[in-house]
Formats: sequence, structure tokens, C-alpha cells
Amino acid sequence: MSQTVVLGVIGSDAHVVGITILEQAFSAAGFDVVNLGVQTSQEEFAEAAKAHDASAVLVSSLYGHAEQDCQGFQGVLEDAGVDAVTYIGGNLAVGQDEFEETRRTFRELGFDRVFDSETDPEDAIAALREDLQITPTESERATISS
Amino acid sequence: MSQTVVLGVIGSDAHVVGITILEQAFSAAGFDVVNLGVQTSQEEFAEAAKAHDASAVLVSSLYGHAEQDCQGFQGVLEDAGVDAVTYIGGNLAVGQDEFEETRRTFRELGFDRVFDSETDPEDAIAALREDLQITPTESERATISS
Amino acid sequence: MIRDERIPSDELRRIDEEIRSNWPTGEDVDFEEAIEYHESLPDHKRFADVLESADKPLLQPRAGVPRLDDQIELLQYLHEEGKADLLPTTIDSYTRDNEYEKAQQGLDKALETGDDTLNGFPAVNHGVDGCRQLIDAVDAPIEVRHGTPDARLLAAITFAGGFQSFEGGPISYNIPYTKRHGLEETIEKWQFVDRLAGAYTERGVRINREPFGPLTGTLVPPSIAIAVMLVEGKLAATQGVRSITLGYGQVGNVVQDVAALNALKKLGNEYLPDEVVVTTVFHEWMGGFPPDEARANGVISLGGMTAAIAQPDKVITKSPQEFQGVPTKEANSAGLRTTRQVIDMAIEQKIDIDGIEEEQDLIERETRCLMDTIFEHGDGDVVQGTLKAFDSGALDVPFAPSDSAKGAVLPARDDDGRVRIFEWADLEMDEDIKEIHKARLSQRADTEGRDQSFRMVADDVDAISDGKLIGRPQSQPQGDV
Amino acid sequence: MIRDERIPSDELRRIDEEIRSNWPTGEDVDFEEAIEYHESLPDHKRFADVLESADKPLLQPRAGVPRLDDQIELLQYLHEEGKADLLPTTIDSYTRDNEYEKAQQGLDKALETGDDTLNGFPAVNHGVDGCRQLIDAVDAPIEVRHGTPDARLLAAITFAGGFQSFEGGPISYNIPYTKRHGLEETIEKWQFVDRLAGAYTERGVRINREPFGPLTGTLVPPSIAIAVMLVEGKLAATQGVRSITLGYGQVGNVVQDVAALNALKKLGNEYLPDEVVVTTVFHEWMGGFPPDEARANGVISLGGMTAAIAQPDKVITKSPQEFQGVPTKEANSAGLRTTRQVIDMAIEQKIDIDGIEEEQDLIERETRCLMDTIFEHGDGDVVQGTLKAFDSGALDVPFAPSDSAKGAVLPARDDDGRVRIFEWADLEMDEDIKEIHKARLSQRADTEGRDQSFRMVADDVDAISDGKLIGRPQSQPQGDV
Ligand code: B12
Ligand code: B12
Repeated sequence: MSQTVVLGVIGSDAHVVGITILEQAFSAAGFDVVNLGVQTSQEEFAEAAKAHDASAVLVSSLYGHAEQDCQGFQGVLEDAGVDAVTYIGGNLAVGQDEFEETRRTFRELGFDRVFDSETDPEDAIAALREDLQITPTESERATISS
Repeated sequence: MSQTVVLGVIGSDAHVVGITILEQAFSAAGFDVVNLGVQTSQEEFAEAAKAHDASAVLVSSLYGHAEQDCQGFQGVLEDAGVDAVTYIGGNLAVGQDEFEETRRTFRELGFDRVFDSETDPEDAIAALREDLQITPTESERATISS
Repeated sequence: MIRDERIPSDELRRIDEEIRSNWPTGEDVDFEEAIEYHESLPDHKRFADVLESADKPLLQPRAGVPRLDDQIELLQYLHEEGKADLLPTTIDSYTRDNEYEKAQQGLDKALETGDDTLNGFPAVNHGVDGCRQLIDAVDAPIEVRHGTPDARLLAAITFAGGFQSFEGGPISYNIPYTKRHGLEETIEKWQFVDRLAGAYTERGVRINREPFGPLTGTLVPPSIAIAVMLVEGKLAATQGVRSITLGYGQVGNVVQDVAALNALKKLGNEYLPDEVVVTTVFHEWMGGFPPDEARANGVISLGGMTAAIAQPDKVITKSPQEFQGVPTKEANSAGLRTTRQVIDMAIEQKIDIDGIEEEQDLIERETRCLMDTIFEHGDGDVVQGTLKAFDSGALDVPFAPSDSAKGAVLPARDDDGRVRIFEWADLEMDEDIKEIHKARLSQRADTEGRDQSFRMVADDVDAISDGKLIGRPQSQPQGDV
Repeated sequence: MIRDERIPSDELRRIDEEIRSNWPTGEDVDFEEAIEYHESLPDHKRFADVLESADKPLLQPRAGVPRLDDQIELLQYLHEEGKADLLPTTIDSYTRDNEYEKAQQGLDKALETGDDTLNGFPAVNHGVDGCRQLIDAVDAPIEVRHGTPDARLLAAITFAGGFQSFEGGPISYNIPYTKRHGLEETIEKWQFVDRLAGAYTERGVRINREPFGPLTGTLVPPSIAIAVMLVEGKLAATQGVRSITLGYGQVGNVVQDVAALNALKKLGNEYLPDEVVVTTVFHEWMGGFPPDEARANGVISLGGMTAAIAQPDKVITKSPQEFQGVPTKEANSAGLRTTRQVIDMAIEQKIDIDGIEEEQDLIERETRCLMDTIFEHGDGDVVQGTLKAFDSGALDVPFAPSDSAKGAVLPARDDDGRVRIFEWADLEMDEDIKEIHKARLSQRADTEGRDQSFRMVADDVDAISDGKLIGRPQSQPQGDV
């Protein structure tokens, strides 16, 4: 399995600092990172993931429109024939919501893991290493609290 | 009726700055102020009020023990034959209590008016002028919100 | 070829009509009638006058919600409970992308379900009437704040709607905010916005324009920010704007921040035409905040302290909930009042800190290098110069998402916490200035016993949210404390 | 006649036995066994060592609740969530009055009903064992903070109970805290407290002693506070104390506060014997707070900023709920974290403000005048000198409730917000210094267009809680803003 991860900020969101840090951290950890930058559409994610045979798609969103921007995303990936682990992270809700609620929303949208904006890149790397080497059962997955 | 007011900080409380300001404000407003200072006992209040034939007794408390310190105070005043308007003001409860609750407590202890620590001395002076010149009915009194 | 030239009246009219047909509410704009409406506004709602005549820094928060009644309530609250002197109306992201249809859906959803999924006030959808209801209901001047690359329709509607201040500019609302728009395109579009503001100005309605100084908000070296402000100020002046507020975002080092604000004011007056009234705005820390309201209050207060010393004309406040998401109105007010308390306690004190002149001098020299290269790139034309300088990388902004900037320049803090340039890429700068930065950064590297690297930049990006100013390595000595 | 002389060992033993019979828990004190207990404590619970070896200002809140388990939980919370470096145990008011019976009733009521009517931790009633449970359970050094004129039994029990730091002193816990105790009496009683701390010190258990610097907390001129600190420091040193932390309460003018902390440190080292390790503590604003948590955070942050510049060894933090009443543990932690953020962001910055040396020089000269008059009043003996100087008014504290001080001296802020003396009464001071104060205050009076009067003092007392530093008249010009 290739160790390529596709990274980008979805929708109209232009917050670039977080993915700049993530790109650097995942590269340093040995992954091949394809950084699509900010304001990336669902289709652009799918195309890039397909083209690079990515094992993971990392979606970032900071500006509070993540939920709308991700509607139907899993379908777009499937249609493109992408078979990759999908993570989303950042500041995922407008306002001062409880994160557990937010996590549920994005799990239901099909993301394998959901990270808040306090996430240390190292935690995401550890999680991805685990997800790519062994296929964790639902119970194991739960113990990493993501 | 004399215009003498007796002023002091009750109990073991040593917060003197508030009554220093009050003394000055009531004097400037034309009252004769007998300032008993800090750490004044119930008996000292009663004696002074009697001796000066005071029309008002102004009790201050900042340190959070006002409720204990004022138990039985009205009885002590009565026993000494004091017939005066009684006010209490300052920081009357330990911790972050609701003031309305505190006001009720001290009204039940027999104080005619209860002031919080945001009170401007001018408001207390206005209230006292009213209480001493006309005997307000319960409804009028309520409009001054004290 | 687009140049720094005033748009002729007929051209102004042509574009105006064109863009107003982009969305139904555009039809309601009538310039003459709008002038009358502005003339009917009381003095204390005239943004430029209130700002320019203030005798201490005025405070303004950020705030925008989708529904009109909610926005009215929010602004009234911020005015009364937060004691904001100036008010904002922050526009939602769909409007910023000119996706008025999506904004409408969001607004409709908000109206039906009460669920606010839009992150701001869709002013275009609310139209002239909606805007005026807001202006009428709130007893202070209100500015439009957004981040829109093509803000022409937004400007046409909000100016007619009674707003007298409009944030942004062709660079500052492009480079940090989008990768989809070319710089030439946004300059052209903002020339229209400025020209429209100029048309109101000519008629006695002085629309205040405020280029967005913080840019990417993240360790932007002062001279880069100031150069962008001067360019945008000049472009606006050319189109007839006469009230311009130049901005700057706190970097957190008090000496550098005060020096930068001084330099901004001085160079603003120098580079902009005499007929322009130049004011300055200081943005409290625009980078990543601590995930803790108590610590966030410390960050906000340091901004207040800096403002008390530098005395800009306006301060844009942050809320203690900045990290988490759009703040509640209570938190937003709290940020205002914390800032007010610090400023009012410190402003009457004489606080002259050593080294401010020296730092200011450095910032001015750097800014002049950048301005010179812009003029040279454009053979004297600022528009062409800006385009070419960004293109060559002679002008650049760190962490720029836009394709119009190289985004190759990288900042890092020196041992004192001042923002220096670690990776110059193609940024134009005199050699001796580069040497100064280099020396300061190598001093820091020595203190920390590590090489200068992207790791240092990344540590600095996180430092304030982690509770420090400088991103020191965890296990290393802490400098001269 | 009581003098500044070391209490002989047999006398120490006699008093010790006498006071321990004042309340049943006194019986459990065994000095030798207590030494062993202290020796068993880990390094990070040794108060003096932790404080003296710190490389940046350590933070300490105020906190005390009646029940032991609550107090443990509270301190653990402040340590973990507030990141307090040093912890307090604030004693209730009945214990301060030596009314152990009433304290017991309060404690019993708290245990039965869960209703905390005591405003602190009744350490005497909890006894040696209760204290040690607290020391054992909490992973940081803990100080006893109180306000007790006669703290002998409290000291005997808390020292044996494992506390290694003890606030207060004969002047600082008399003049601001009580009118019932004569100064001669409290000096005698504190000589015992210090002598007991000295006895532990001799055996290698260095009990840290901290005179209470803020005094009445309300516009205390720095030199008066510093003189009292020097006297109490000397008295403690005579009795064998070797770790002394001199205190100072923020007045809110940054230059004056930094100057005062510098002077405190310098004069402390000069006036106290060489064998004493002198450290300093800065108290965030001790006067009336704003009735608004957001504004209170601004006051707290200004204290943090001052601490970052002056770098005292310790900072006593306030909470945003200071105005209202005893703070919740969350608010108390918030005050700590806000302070920490400001200090950590500012401390690595070089912030040298003009005029600090000059102000420091003035403070030092004033303090020397006061110290000289004390020595003269006592023919070289500090105890007699202090008694006589307070008696004559040559030494005085503004707003002092105690009958032992005239409380006739009155402070007011100058046009820059520095605390000056408006009414000297009999305070001893060189004429040229008085002239300086006079000139500064008349400058302010001019700015405000009013005469100097008690009204000005009253306005200054309220100013910070009203959101300003200087109590300007409402309708007058606002100075040079
Ligand atoms: C800097 C900033 C800006 C800059 C951005 C410059 C740029 N181009 O990058 C500017 C000023 C331009 C800006 C604009 C806007 N912003 Co902004 N911005 C911020 C701010 C202050 C810091 C963001 C940042 O850079 N953090 C530092 C980086 C290192 O951290 P990070 O982005 O959180 O990323 C880390 C983690 O989140 C995580 N992570 C992120 N993504 C992912 C993905 C995966 C898979 C994983 C595992 C982890 C992960 O790892 C990253 C690295 O450590 C935040 C508030 C905050 N956090 O303090 C607001 C914030 C994100 N912005 C906000 C908003 C609303 C906007 C605007 C819409 C409105 C406006 N005020 O103008 C516009 C949006 C424009 C647009 N089209 O996107 C809101 C979002 C509200 C919400 N979600 O509810 C915030 C929270 C501020 C607020 N409280 O209102 N912003
Ligand atoms: C200064 C101060 C001190 C100084 C007092 C110096 C002195 N001798 O005066 C010192 C440092 C010594 C001190 C000690 C203590 N303090 Co103290 N102190 C304060 C502080 C910061 C300001 C008080 C003040 O001077 N305000 C300025 C004056 C002008 O305002 P004022 O006192 O409120 O008075 C005005 C109004 O309240 C009103 N008013 C007052 N009384 C009356 C009466 C009437 C009839 C009317 C109409 C109006 C009225 O009018 C006054 C004039 O405008 C307050 C917190 C705050 N408010 O910010 C805590 C505070 C009052 N103290 C408190 C405590 C607990 C103590 C101590 C017990 C504990 C300790 N930490 O050491 C000791 C008590 C010692 C003792 N035996 O009394 C608590 C009380 C808690 C509660 N009520 O729940 C407070 C609220 C702090 C806190 N948040 O914990 N304190």
C-alpha cells in the first residue's frame, strides 16, 4: 500500500497555516504528501486521491462551514473509485459547540476520524500509522479517542 | 428629630475604606456623623446610637461574616431603647451569591434597607433623606430598589 | 493594461449597472437617493468624522450573524454592554465568494429553523432596505468587514444601505483570503469599490476605507504589512477616497508593535496625498489563540497595553473565545471591556520604552526598500509595480494561500520575540538589513542551541496558543529569564 | 521595655507551652517530631528553596475554605488547573481573632450542613494532623496566609503541621487588619512567631517569612510600604529567620510599580543582614476592583505586565471575581492563567521604560527618610523606634483602621497616575521631597481645574473600579490623551 496522503482545505476556506504545519509534519514522518492547498473542492480531493493512489485523504476546515462543504463527499470519493482512510480536522462548527456533537456529525458524514483544533500533528500521525498498518476493529479504534 | 447618623463596621471586620468614604459623603450632605470605625460590636452601635440620639444606624460589612455578626442586632438596639432607621451595606455574603437572596436575609434580620457594594453613597443619602422626612409606605419604599 | 488611474465617470456608471444586475437586490440602489439617506444620518453615525475626531483609541469588535433582527440585537448589545465605540458587520463566507444563491439558502434556513449555518451577515441578500434598518436601529457608526475579493456588489448595496466604512483592499482581501482570484483582477475590482466610495466622498459623504492590515495574521513582518497598506491607501486615494484607515496586526512584541504603528502613521502621511485624512487601526493578535479563555484574556490585554502606548485611532478587539469559534455576544463584549480597562488604566501614563525609535527606523527603511522596488517594477505606476513585484517575489507575504503571491518568505521570532525574516526567498531588501535580521536570528538559535529551520517557524506559529511568545524548544534553556 | 532582641531559648519554650494550652490541638505540637516531619518532605515542597531557586516569577493565588477535604481539592485544582507554582492556605477571620470556639462552630456547621459560613481554613482547629494531611495531599509548597495580630498558636500548629511559609508581621498584620491590638503587643507576639521560625531554621528547616506588603491595599505610597517591610524584615532576622520575602502591592502605574519593586529588592538587601536570603513578592492590585469580570481581567493583566518587567520572585494573583466575594476555584485559576500568559509573553522582551531610575531614586530617598526617623525615634532600636514613630505620626499608613497609627496621611495620584502624598500630617520627610509631591499634585489639580481636596482622594479610591487609573472629575478634561 502506498504511503501517500492527500491534504487540503475544503470549500471556500482559505486558512492555510494549519495545513502548512501538517504538510511539514507528515513529510517529516515519512509520508508522501500531496498538498492541494486551500479552497479545494470535493472533486479536486477525489481526483488527486485517485491520481496518486492515496492511502489517506486529510481534510482541513477552519472557517465554520465544514458541514455544508462535506455533504456527499464520501459519495464523490466512491464514485471516483477512491479507497482511502478519510480524516477531517480543524475548527468544524460555527460558534461554541460541544466537540463530541461535532465529532458525531462528521462520523456520520463518513469520516474515519475527526480531530479538533487542539490536535497535535503527532497524534494524527500516530493514528494514521495505526490505521494503515492494521485494520483496527471498531473497539480498538475507540480507544484512541478520535 | 436629630440628623445624627451612627456609622461603623460590624464584627471583626477591619475594612475601613468604605466607611471613610461614607463618613465624608454623609458629612458633606449635612448629617452629623458619628463614625465608630471598624470592628464595632453590636453593643457599641447601640450605646452610641442611644448616646447621640441617632436617627439612623449605618452598618457596614465587607468581609463576608455579616450574617453571623448581625444575629440579634435589632434586639440589642431595642433593649438599649434605640429608635432609628437601620441600614446595612457592603459585601454581605461569602462567595458569589445572588444579591436578592442576600437582601432578603438582611431584611429578615430587621434592617430597613440593604445596599450592595456597588452602591453610590449619593443613593444611600437620598434614601436616608426620604426615610427621615416622610415615613414612606412599603410601596413607595420599594420604588427606590434597596 | 490596468494602471493606477481614476476610473472615468461613464465607466463607473457602466460597471455599476452591470454589477447591480448580478442579484435582484442590486436594483434597489439609487445613488442620489442614497446620498440623501446619508445626509439624513445624525453626526454620531458618520464613521469618518467620529473616528477622526476621537481623542483616544476607539474600540471595535468583529461580529456578524445571518438574520437582520439578530444582527440588530447583537450590535446593540455590543454597543451597550461592550461599550464598543464603533460597530462592525461581518459578512458571511458565501457572500465573500459572490455565491449569493448559497447565502440565500443559508439565510432562509436561518429564518426557518433558527439554525445559523452562515458565518456572517449576507448584506447583499438583505439589500439596501435591510442594511438601512440596521443603520437606523443601532446608535453608532457601523463598518462592513468581510474578506471579499470581488466586493463590488457588496459595496454598492452597503454604501447605499448607509454604511460609511468598508474594510479590505485588492491585496489584503486577496492574498490572505483566496487562491482563486488573480491580483490583477482584484485590483481592478477594488478600483471600482474605491471609485464608488470616492463618488460618495465627492458629494460630501466621506466613506471611510480600511485596508486589512493583518494580512495572514501569522507572524507578518511589519514592513511587509505596511508596504501593502501604503499601496492600498494610494490606490484608494487615486479613486477619490479621502478617509483612509491603515491597519496593523499585533505581533506581540511591545517595542516592535509600537514602532510599527508609529511607522505606519508616519509613512501613511508621507506616501498618501495631503488631501487624505490618514488614521490607523491596531488589530489585537490575529494568529492562533490559546484554547483557554483565561489565557486568551492575557493575550487581549497585552494588545490593550500596546494600544495604550502607541495610541492608534482604533483598536479591533478579540474575544476570549477566539480559539473556539465565533464568540457569543457576552464573550465579544468581555473582550471589549477587558481592552477598555487596560487602555484606560495605562493611557494617561507616560510609558516611553527604549529602542522604539531604533526599531521604527528599521521598519521604515525596510518599508522604503519594498516601496522602492514596487515603484521600480512598475516604472512609477503602483498598480503595475505591485503586480510585477508580487510576481517576481520582490514583494511577498508569509503563509499566503493565494497563487498571486509566492508565499515563500518565512518569518521567525528573534531572541526578544520580534518578528524577523528567516527565509527571504526573493523579497527585495538591502543587504545590510538582511544582515541585521540574520544576526538577530542566529542569536536566538544560539540561545536555543539549535539550527534555524522550519521547525522554529512552526514552533513560533504555535507559541502564543501554547502560552509563550517565542517558540522555544521544549527541553532547551529559556533565554535570559 | 520591649526591644529588637532575640528571645532567649527558655523564654521561647515558656511562651510556646503557654500558648499551646489555649486550644486543645496545641497539645499535639512536638518540635522534635515536627523537624522529622519536615525533613521527610520532598524537595519540591520546601517553600524557601523552591522560591529562591526559581528563574521566573512564581505565581500564587489566595484560597481557603473551612473543610479539610475541600481545601485539599481546592489546592489541587489551583495547582493542576490554575498552574499555581506556590499554594496558599488562607485562614478564616475568627481564627485571626483567636476566637477558636467560634471557628469551631463554623467548621462544625460546615461539616454538618455543607454550608461554608467561615471565610477561610481554621488551621488551629484542624490541628497538626489536619495540616499534615493537607501538606501530604498537595504537590507544591504551601504558605499560611491570614491577617492575625496574635498568630502565635497558629504558627506553632502550622509549622508543626508542615507549612514552611508564613505571611504577616507585627505592623502589616496589625495596622491594616485591626483596631483592637496595640502595636507593642503585636510586636511582642510576632517576635515569638519569628523566633519559632528561627528555631526551625536553626535545625535546617528554613521557614520562609513574608511580611504583608500591601498594607491597607489602597493607594499606599511605595516608600511607606517599603519602610514597613524593612522593619519587619529586620525584626524577623533578629529572631533567626533566614528566608524573607518582602512584599509590595501594585498601585497601577507601571513606572512607579517597577521602581518600587527595584527599590524594595535593593533596600531589602541593604538593610537586612547578609545571612538572610531576601526575595520579593508583588501583589496584583489590592484595592477596590471593578464589578465586572472582564474589566477585572484587565486589572489583573496590567499586574502581570508589571511583573514581567520588574520580575519579582513571586506574584500573588487576583481573580476576576475579586469585587464580588470569595472566588470560585475556576475564577481563581483563571486569574492565575491570565497572569501567566501575560508574564510568559512579555518576560523575554526587553522592556526598559524611561524614568524608572528616577522614580526609584525618589522612592529610595523617601524610604531612607522614614528609616532614619525610625532609628532616631528608637535611639538605634528598631522596635522602640517603630513604636515611637507611629505614635508621633512620623511613620503612618493611609486608611489605617488601627488606633496604633494616626492614619492621617492621605495619598492621591498625580497627573501620570503615580501615588503621591497629598496630606502629610506628621509623616517625616525631607522638605525637598515634599516639594516634589506638591508640584506633581498641583500639576494634576491644574489639569483638572479643581483644588486638591479629599474629593480627589475619594475619586482615586474609586477610579480603578470605575475603569480608570486616575479619579478625574466627570465633566473635566481628561489630561493629555
Ligand atoms: C489566522 C486566522 C485567520 C487568517 C487566515 C490566514 C490564512 N490564509 O491562513 C485570516 C485573518 C485571513 C482569517 C480569515 C477568516 N477567518 Co479566521 N482565524 C484565524 C485564527 C486566528 C488562527 C488560525 C490559525 O492559523 N491557527 C494556527 C494553526 C497552526 O492551527 P489550526 O489552523 O487550528 O490547525 C491545526 C489544527 O486545527 C489541526 N488541524 C487542522 N486541520 C486539520 C485536519 C486534519 C485532518 C487534522 C488531523 C488536523 C487538523 O492541526 C493544525 C496544525 O497544528 C483562527 C482562530 C484561532 N484558532 O485562534 C480564526 C478562525 C479559524 N477564523 C474564523 C473565521 C470565521 C474567519 C473568517 C470566515 C471571517 C473573518 N473574520 O474574516 C475568514 C475566512 C476567510 C476564508 N475564506 O477562509 C473563525 C472560524 C469560526 C468557526 N469555525 O466557528 C475562527 C475560529 C476565529 C473565530 N473565533 O471566529 N482567519
Ligand atoms: C482593600 C481590601 C482589603 C484590605 C482592607 C484594608 C482596610 N483596613 O480597609 C485588606 C488587604 C487588609 C483586606 C483584608 C481582608 N479582606 Co478584603 N478586600 C479589600 C477589597 C479589595 C477592596 C475594599 C475596598 O476598600 N473597596 C473600596 C471602598 C470604597 O468600597 P467598599 O468597601 O465596597 O465600600 C463602598 C460600598 O460597599 C458601600 N458600602 C459599604 N458599607 C456600606 C454600608 C452602608 C449602610 C451603605 C449604604 C453603603 C455601604 O459604600 C462604600 C463607599 O462607596 C475588597 C474587594 C473589592 N471590593 O474589590 C476585598 C474583600 C472585601 N476582602 C475580603 C476578605 C475575605 C478579606 C479578609 C477576610 C481575608 C484576607 N484575604 O485577608 C481580610 C479581612 C480582614 C478583616 N479583619 O477585616 C473579601 C470579602 C469576601 C466576601 N464578602 O465574600 C473581598 C470581597 C475580596 C474577595 N473577593 O475575596 N481586604
